[in-house]
Amino acid sequence: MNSETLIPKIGVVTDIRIDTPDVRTFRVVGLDGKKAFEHMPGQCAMLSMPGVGEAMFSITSSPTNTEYMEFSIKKCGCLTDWLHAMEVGQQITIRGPYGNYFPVETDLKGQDLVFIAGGIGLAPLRSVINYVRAKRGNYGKLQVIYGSRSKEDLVDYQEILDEWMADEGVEVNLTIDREEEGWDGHVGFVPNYVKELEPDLKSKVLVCGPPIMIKFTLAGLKELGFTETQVYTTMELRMKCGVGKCGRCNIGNKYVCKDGPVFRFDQLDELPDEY
Amino acid sequence: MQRIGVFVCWCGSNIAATVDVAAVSDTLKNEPGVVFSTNYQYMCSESGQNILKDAIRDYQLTGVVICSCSPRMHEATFRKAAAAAGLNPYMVEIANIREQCSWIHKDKAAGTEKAIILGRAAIAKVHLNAPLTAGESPVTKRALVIGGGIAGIQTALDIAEAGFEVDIVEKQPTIGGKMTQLDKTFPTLDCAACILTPKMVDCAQNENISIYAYSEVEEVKGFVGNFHVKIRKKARYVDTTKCTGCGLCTEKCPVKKVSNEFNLGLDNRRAVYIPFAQAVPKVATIDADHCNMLKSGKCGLCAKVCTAGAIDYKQKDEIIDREYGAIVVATGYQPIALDKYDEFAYSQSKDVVTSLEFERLTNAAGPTGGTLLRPSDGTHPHTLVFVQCVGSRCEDDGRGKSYCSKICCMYTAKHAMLVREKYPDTEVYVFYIDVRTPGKNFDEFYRRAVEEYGVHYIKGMVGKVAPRADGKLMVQACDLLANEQLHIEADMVILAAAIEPDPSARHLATMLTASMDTNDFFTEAHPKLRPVESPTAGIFLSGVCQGPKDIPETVSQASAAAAKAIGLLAKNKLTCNPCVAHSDEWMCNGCSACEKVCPYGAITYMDKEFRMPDRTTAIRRVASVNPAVCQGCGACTVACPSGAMDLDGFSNSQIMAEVDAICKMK
Amino acid sequence: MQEMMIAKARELLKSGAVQRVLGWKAGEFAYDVEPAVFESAQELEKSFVYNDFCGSNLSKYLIAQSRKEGKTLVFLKPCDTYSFSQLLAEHRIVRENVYAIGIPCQGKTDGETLKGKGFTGILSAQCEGDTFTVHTLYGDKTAARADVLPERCLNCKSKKHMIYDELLGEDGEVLDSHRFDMVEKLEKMTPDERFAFWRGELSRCIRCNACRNVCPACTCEKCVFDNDASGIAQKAAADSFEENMFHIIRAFHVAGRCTDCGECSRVCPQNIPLHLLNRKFIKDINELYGAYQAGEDPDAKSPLTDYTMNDAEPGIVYHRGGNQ
Amino acid sequence: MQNEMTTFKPKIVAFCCNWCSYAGADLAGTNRLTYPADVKIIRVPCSCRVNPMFILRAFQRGADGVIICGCHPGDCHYTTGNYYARRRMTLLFSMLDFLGIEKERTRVEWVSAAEGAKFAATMNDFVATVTKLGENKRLEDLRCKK
Amino acid sequence: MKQLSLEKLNDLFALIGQTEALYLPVDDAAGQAAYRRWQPGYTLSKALNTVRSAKDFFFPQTENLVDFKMQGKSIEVIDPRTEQENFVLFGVRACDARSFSILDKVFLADPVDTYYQSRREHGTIVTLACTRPEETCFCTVFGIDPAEPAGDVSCWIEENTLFMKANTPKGDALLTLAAPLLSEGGDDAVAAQQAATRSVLARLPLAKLSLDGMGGESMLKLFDSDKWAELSQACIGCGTCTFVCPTCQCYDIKDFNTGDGVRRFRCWDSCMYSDFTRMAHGNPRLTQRERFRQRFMHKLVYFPANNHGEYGCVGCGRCLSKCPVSMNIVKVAKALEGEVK
Repeated sequence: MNSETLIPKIGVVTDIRIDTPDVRTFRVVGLDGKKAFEHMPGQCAMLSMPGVGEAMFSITSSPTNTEYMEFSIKKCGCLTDWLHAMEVGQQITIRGPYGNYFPVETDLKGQDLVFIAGGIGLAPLRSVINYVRAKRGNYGKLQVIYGSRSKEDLVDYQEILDEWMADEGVEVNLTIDREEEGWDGHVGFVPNYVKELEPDLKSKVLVCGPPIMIKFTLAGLKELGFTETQVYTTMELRMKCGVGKCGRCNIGNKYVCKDGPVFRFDQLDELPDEY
Repeated sequence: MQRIGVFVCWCGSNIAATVDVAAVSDTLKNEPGVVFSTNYQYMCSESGQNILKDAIRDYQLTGVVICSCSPRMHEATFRKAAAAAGLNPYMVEIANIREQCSWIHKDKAAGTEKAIILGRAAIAKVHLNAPLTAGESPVTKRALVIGGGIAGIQTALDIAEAGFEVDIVEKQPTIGGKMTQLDKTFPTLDCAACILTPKMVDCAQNENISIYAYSEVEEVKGFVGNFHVKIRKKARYVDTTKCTGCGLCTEKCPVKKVSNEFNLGLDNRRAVYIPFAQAVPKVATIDADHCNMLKSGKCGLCAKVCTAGAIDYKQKDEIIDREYGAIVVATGYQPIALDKYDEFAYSQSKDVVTSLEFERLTNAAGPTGGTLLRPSDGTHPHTLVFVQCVGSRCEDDGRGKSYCSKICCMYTAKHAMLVREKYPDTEVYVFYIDVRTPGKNFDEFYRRAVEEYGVHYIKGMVGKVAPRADGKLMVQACDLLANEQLHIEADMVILAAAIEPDPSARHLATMLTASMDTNDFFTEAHPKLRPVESPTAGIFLSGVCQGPKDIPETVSQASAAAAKAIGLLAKNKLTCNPCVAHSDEWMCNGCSACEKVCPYGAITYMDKEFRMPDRTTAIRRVASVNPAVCQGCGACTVACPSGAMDLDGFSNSQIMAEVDAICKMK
Repeated sequence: MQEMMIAKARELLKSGAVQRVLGWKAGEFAYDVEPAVFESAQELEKSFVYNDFCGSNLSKYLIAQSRKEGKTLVFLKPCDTYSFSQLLAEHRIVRENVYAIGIPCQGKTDGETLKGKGFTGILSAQCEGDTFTVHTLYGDKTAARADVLPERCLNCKSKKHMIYDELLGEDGEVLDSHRFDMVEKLEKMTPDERFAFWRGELSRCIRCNACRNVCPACTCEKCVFDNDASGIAQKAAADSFEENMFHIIRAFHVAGRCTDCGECSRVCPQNIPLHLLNRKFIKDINELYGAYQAGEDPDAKSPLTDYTMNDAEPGIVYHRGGNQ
Repeated sequence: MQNEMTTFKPKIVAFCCNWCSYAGADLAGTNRLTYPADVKIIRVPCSCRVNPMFILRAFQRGADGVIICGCHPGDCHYTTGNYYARRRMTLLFSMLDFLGIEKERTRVEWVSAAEGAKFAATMNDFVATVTKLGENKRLEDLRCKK
Repeated sequence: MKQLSLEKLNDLFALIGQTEALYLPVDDAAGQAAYRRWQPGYTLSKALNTVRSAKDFFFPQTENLVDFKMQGKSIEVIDPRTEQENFVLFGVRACDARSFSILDKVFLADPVDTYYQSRREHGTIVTLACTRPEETCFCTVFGIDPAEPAGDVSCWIEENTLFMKANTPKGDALLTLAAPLLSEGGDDAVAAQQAATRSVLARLPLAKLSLDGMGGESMLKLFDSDKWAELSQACIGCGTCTFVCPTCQCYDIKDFNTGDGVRRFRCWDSCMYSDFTRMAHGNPRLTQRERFRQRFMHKLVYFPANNHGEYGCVGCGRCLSKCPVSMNIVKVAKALEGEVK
């Protein structure tokens, strides 16, 4: 952990990939050209452009990537507008890593894993998926259920096609909300697709996406016979400090930035419904 | 983040001599967001504009800053060029480094530093610019001419001739204006009525022209292309559709001692009257201030004699709503009041008259039937003294005007000449400061008065006119050329009173949001290049309301104003100014402060249903700006405490960014 | 009076003429009366109170309450009616949903004022006639009523209700107050003295926003100081400039709208005499543009949305008042 | 001290309405009437566009004087804008004075499009006045000072 | 126990003030107490407590965190801190003294807030025992003894004498510095004063305030209580309670563009403010009810849940006197009492 936790480091943007009309993935390294810091899958970092804003983003790249970090960022405000407008070579500030992470080395180890994501919700899961793929032997079957509004809104589509789908023991199920030309895959909302696919009840499930999707997916999983202790998600709330001190991102007595962002649903049940 | 291009113009040596243009473009290159910066000899030239266009395309510029002359000069040029290259024209900002920098500073270092700061301010602003699209508004294909004198008549006829509808609003019962009161006109000496009345009749007969006589403009709303005007048609107590203008009522009316304004009070009329024989519309008008029937309900004689049954004592003022695309102001003038000129004894003696009164005294339709008689005793005057520049070209003494009234020299020459011609037994003296005759055949005319007709022109001012008990007027004057005091025993003294804008013009200017100068003459958009347009779009100026003029000049300006109005009416759509206010409905309190300060009535309030963040619905009162009506002054933006109201193109954040850039320490 | 008010409220609730009552509720101590909404007779019986500590101006709560279904009964003291009237003029309150009862006021004190006068450890307080008896941990003390009233009540501008549906008790008159005396005194100081005075006062500001949030004129959906897009948003005064900025802009935004209810100064935890800023504007407006008091005449044009051709030039500031 | 006074270059922000005063400033330029480079003009559509926030902002950022120029009362391009500006600025300036801030640092002048000479003279005078007052200390934001 | 005649109090201040910055409560223009840096002529306020709490000295209302300079695409990060000077905080009451330990649990928890830490390390706290507690005091509810205040040095003022007792090495150092002015003795006088004060404490109206049932166990029950709507209805959403509170520690981080760079600073924030949790796409605490609930849940439930039952309140009573609408933690606690029983 950075001892001067509120003083950021400089990050240099070395690559910008246009994922969807409103999502770009930024590759960031430190001033020395190396990774700014190490992290675990599911952890976040505070990115900022001084004078524009600072916000928490989940680190999209896998910790197993030793060269750089990646952030998939959706355009939705002042700072993200600015980030989307910048060019390669731009310096930004970065601090972290913050928060907890998916228990990839404990509870999830040796398990079959189901990843359910909607839209930009794939960003935090991508880190886990690639981590697990890199340490393939430690885990059982992998199933990715991913949906978006349309084909062009699928984040990391190329990587999904070229790498994940090519992997053995990885099942990838894609869906889009509405029929469209050039799409012969599944059409429909993610929660329904999950019910159709009936994932293996032994699996651990990692869910991330818009709140409404999470809500219905969880209900669907329960219908299928999953328990809340099997399902993990990652949260996002207004954050400023990233270290559990500024006081705004709490759900009950837990700070999302410090005690989260990864929660198991049975943990959330013990907390007030305030998200 | 914008991609900004900076273009620094040398303006030949106009800028480059006191501003190091290369240093400016080099320094500004390092400003955030600037991806291209250059300098060029003449940015406004075709090749300069090409540099701009090429850079916009090559560097995918999203914003442009031009450091050059005043935006009042070439903002439109560069906006057009940017648009041609595919950039929204409102993404262009000008840093004025000529008029407000290179031309006023001599020190090159200081000039360069300031130019850089001005450039930075423009860059800071452009960062916050957003593409604006000019809206369009339709044009009502009808013009309003305010004032039915020769100026208004000519303008109306020209517009009507071009095929557009025109309304003339005239506050008197008839159109015709001052010219109807004139006898002959200089320098040709043709009779005013003979040349004017046919035009008046043309107006009445032209299908495109509606005359609202005895009417006044009550309210003007709207904007160029879309004026909404309320016209108050004053009650005449005569049904104009029935009145044949036979004049029987005016003969039978028992109220005989009403001062006749057409003859400037030199004789009387009845309480029901037709101003003069050729009046248009030729209908009677009842003067409510004097009519017995209207005052006390006792009389009704006119109604009894009117065979057409046109008299209507119950008539009320009528408000007419009309829409116009263009408005021409032709409110004309009046001679100044002379009650402060005691030295000329105007108030003491009936035989001291103004030139306009003199016109009536020599007019065949006037109170004396055209025979020149002294108003006091009806005798034939033998010695006439004309005094020029009464109230014109005078020091600021609180009673006169600083300007030259322009027409007095010529009409005085005309009067003097006509008197001498008709009454060779008279002696005519003209006292003048200068005789100004700069017009076609004007000087010749004046010389004829002096040389052919023997009018005594004396350079000098009349100091005092003293009425004597025997009716003579003792005129004390000095002859500046002979350097001697003169004492003239005169029968009549004629004062060339200065002319001033009609008093109704001031109020009208406020309604029209047209500006006036300190003398209450309407200001033109440009004194040389746009002389018949007011700075307010859609308002045109015709005749003396803009400045003193004689008839030929008035008529030519009237036609010019008509041409401008026609040019406007010929368009189907007008492009609106996109720099208008807009309200953020989520922040609006509905307090109405903005509505109260809007001079155009562009802001309205409505109750609108909102889907609140907590998923309930709420009805909130919020402001909404009509972008076609808003002129972009910004009064509302400051009246609004929450900052919900902001102005496109001059937003709070843009102005503050400029402030920041200007005040920046480095 | 309290009994009359409860009886009236009970009656109107019972008849269904109103759905709720906006009034004051007794607290822990004598003085910590809080504004409250009552929806039943039981609630009224239990804790409705009207006493010498009911200083808070209820009119601002009507912005929210009047948007609810049904009618709200509100009790308004004379100075509260000014705010109510001004809020109506600004279309912030739905008039049809309010039943306003005017109630008399002899001046209201509060815990802070008592403490400022040296009463500490207050256990209870009663007022009989013109004498306040305060029971404290350290013995009983008495004081004349006038000695424990805050400035705003000592300089009360009016005991007349500007607007109401019904009046309990007698209506009073607009008073000849000395409310501008302190402003005048400051005007007579040298600029240096004034600067020192205001620095001393405003430097205590903790930017808690109590003055703004309690102010019945500060009802913006989103205050410029909370709006990052406004360019002047600030949460804390990071520099003495920001202390000045906040108070100047706030005073300016309520200029011509401030009813001089004095709530800003009452709630300021640092006892900054904020009302002086508002009164300066009121005084200037009165002197330059003719007497005007917001909340008095709902049809009068607010001086800042009005003008005359012959208004004083801004240069008048160089010549009038104060030392050079 | 004497030396400091003479080397002090005040920062002046001038808000000029587009129709009269900005044109008046242009005319001053056209006629080559000089005034100190310390004056920087910000073009606004009308004097009524000038928000008190802008004036305070200028002082915060280090301006030593702020002047607002508009059309003469009665000549506003928008008819009434400068009437509102006149009231707003009168009250604002009075408030600044009330807080003990030097009143000479703020000014309103009406300058028509024809008054290039007046514009230059006004700026010269204002710069001289502010120079005499020295640096703005009472309404400064130390964070914006070097 | 050391003692000093009050006549020599100024000498003591001068002595300390010579070597370190000394802050003490003095009366301000409005007659209320505020901490000021001592200078000759300042006298110790007689007020029970300051309006602003002593937390300012460790967690100031605004604080510069980091400066940035930008040039083209590069950013330079500058730590603006200079060496923290030693300072002495004199006259802190027992409640505020306790607040530091509460703040420590936040700021000194991993990762340590070095800004706060540095100030804590450089500050010496001299507390002063209370003798005339007010009706708003309820520190005893939290086990605080205002007659025996914590701190590096504890003081008592009785009649014309100041009694001082060092509790920590920092306190020892201060008393060593002051040794030339001090003499031994005073235990009896202090004990007598303590007895008198404690008898008043027992009579305080809020002495019996019960917080039974508060804490983590009741989180959901209290959170879902329907009392919050009524409790919060008068709340005007200002930050007075938070800003005068010695334990409120929420902050915001903001950037200020100085024209020459960006200064990132933190400043106190209030969970009572509507924008506290506002995000680009919504706000989880939409109405004042949720915001109000957060503040009191934090003090009475969340904080104890995370800190072995210790409440985030010290009973100083500031919010009781200062709330514009007289709503406060005591009213809340009393209203919620029934919910957990």
